[in-house]
Amino acid sequence: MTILHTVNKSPFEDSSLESCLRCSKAGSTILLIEDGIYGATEGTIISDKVKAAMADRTVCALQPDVEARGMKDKIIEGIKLVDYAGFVDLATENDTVESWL
Amino acid sequence: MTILHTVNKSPFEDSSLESCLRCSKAGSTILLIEDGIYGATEGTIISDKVKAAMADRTVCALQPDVEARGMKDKIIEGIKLVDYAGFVDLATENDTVESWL
Amino acid sequence: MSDTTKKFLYLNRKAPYGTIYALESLEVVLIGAAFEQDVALAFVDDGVYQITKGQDTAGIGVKNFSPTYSALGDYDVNKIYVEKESLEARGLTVDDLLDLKYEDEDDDWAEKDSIRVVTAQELADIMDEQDVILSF
Amino acid sequence: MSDTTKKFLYLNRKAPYGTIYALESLEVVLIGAAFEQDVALAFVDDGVYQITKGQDTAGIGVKNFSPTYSALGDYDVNKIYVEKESLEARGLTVDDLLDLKYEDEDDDWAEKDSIRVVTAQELADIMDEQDVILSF
Amino acid sequence: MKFGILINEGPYQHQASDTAYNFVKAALDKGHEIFRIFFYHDGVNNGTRFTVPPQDDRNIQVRWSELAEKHGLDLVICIAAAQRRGIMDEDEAKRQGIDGNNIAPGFRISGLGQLIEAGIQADRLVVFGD
Amino acid sequence: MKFGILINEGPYQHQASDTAYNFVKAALDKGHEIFRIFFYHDGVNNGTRFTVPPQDDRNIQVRWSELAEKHGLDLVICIAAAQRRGIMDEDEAKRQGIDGNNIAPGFRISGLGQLIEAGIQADRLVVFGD
Repeated sequence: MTILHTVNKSPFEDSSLESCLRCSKAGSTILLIEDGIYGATEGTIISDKVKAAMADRTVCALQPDVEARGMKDKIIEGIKLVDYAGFVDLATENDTVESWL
Repeated sequence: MTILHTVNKSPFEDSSLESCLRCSKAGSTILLIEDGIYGATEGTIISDKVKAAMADRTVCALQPDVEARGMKDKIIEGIKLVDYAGFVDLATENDTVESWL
Repeated sequence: MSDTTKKFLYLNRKAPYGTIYALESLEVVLIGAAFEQDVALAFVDDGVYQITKGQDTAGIGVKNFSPTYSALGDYDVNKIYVEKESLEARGLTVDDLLDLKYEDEDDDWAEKDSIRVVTAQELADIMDEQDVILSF
Repeated sequence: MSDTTKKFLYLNRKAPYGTIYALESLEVVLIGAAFEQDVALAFVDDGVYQITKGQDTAGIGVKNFSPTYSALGDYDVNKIYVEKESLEARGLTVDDLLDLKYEDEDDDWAEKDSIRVVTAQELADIMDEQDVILSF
Repeated sequence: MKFGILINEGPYQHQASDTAYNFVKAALDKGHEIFRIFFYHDGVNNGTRFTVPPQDDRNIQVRWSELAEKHGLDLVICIAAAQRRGIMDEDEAKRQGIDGNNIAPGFRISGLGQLIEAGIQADRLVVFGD
Repeated sequence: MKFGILINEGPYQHQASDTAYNFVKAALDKGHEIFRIFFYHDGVNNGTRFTVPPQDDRNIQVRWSELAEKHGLDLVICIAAAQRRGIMDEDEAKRQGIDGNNIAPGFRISGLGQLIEAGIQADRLVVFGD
């Protein structure tokens, strides 16, 4: 069984990304959406933590949310950008979707 | 001029207490209300930070919120508990009220 | 529906009273109990505050719903996972939590603890087995 | 009202689009500009993201309101404080922010920068001088 | 002393409206004046008379309406925020072509200028939100 | 594949309803089935027909109603959450003695069992909230 984890909060304001990283398994996929996409940006106080998680987890970010916030050129290398269709695909490819609200 | 700072978010989930501590001056008063009262409890990963702030700031907590959450016996020594009338007094005694939402 | 039994996990991560999520999540659990699914609750982050002892809401004028958690055992909701790391970060131990019990029908109705303290990675394994995760 | 001029500070701490606070705060600033008070804006924490360059909201179907910040100078709203620590924590510099300008009527209408990057403790001093702090 | 109050969240979902209510009651008990209570963002949802909370729970809307009547409070709902969220009085409904209204007794709909005015006129403005 | 959707926040205040809408549209475009969309907590506020957003903004309620009509979607508002927040249909208003209703076309009010059923019947349940 695999889980798609979604995180929709900024990691600078809210603990949900941290909790998701703590309570998720190697091999799982994390999709950053809404204000959660700030967690996918380079050079921040948490980007090293995100990069470390990428060693055994797949981290994606929702492209429309990235573009809305003007962060397109700041995304950490290796984070995959997906659109809403890609979000749907991730939800079908995994067995369960867990929202870290 | 003095400011009454209110913080209504749990320090474990949200950055507002930390931002309030960073952007407030020595001599100011911080009132923890609603879920913010968890920041007034003993033995947590942030209680040392709160105690350090108490060296030059006054930290209070709203007693009805403390009791609602069952935290009455866990409040850090030196934090003053006030009721809603006390909240009103703090708002009048200071020149401005700043809510860290 | 009788042929389908799914594993439902209710993931509770928010403190009570500051927001309504804890109360309305509990309302879902109570309704959901009638559907005879395989139900578990997880309390993570500030969610652990939902089941602390000694809540007294008279002063804020809001109903204290914490006694309802004690009734969950009667609804066959008896798998209540509490994340160890979340408790520790908040200076709490299992003694600070409500004493939640159930009677085990497979063991001569012996009274047992519903609460199981698990590490984050144990909880990750438990989440991995679920069919539906409802988060509030 | 003409005899009373107060110092108003709008404290913005939330990112745009995820919630409406940024947009509706800006609506207050625009209306408030007509009242001829002494107005300042502070961007702290995720509030700094409100004024980043290059926002393009076509994909989420929500209106991009960031161009409106550039009009604030015309409304005599030209004291825009951005907290240094918040920028740094997010890997941002002032070059990532919108180029907000105003024309200084006391200096032969010279064009000047509205944005002033200040430390948390400088901001604390600024907050201390305010009569009204509206936080969103 | 004269207080202005800003409430940014709707009833029940967040504690903001409850805390504001208890603060206002305490201020009135102490003889202070409440210049105005302004409802903004989801706070406008405090002013619908269509709510029917469970019988063992507080009725947040009725509580505000009763306090307003007793003390002559000025409860103002922001018009722009109300339009986004579906709070209507009779005039607004007519103007917008909406077939009904839901505003509660004691509340009135007006512009954001009323918030700025509260900031200017009151000695303290206190914000309750999320 | 069959999706169940849970929306926990009201329109405009949080992006949850927007993201859910874009997700649902993309799922339908891919030929997936939407078993049900359940509105809980402040999410019930998506279902009021009294909203009048600014003309240059999206109309979240109308968008849901139109998508529901086009694809035969089942939009269910939780009755308990709706009563706390003032979302009423004709029957509920009559039962509760409320002098009007504000439910939008294509939405229906029902119990929490409808959410559990969505969890059981759908292949995936996706939660959008704050």
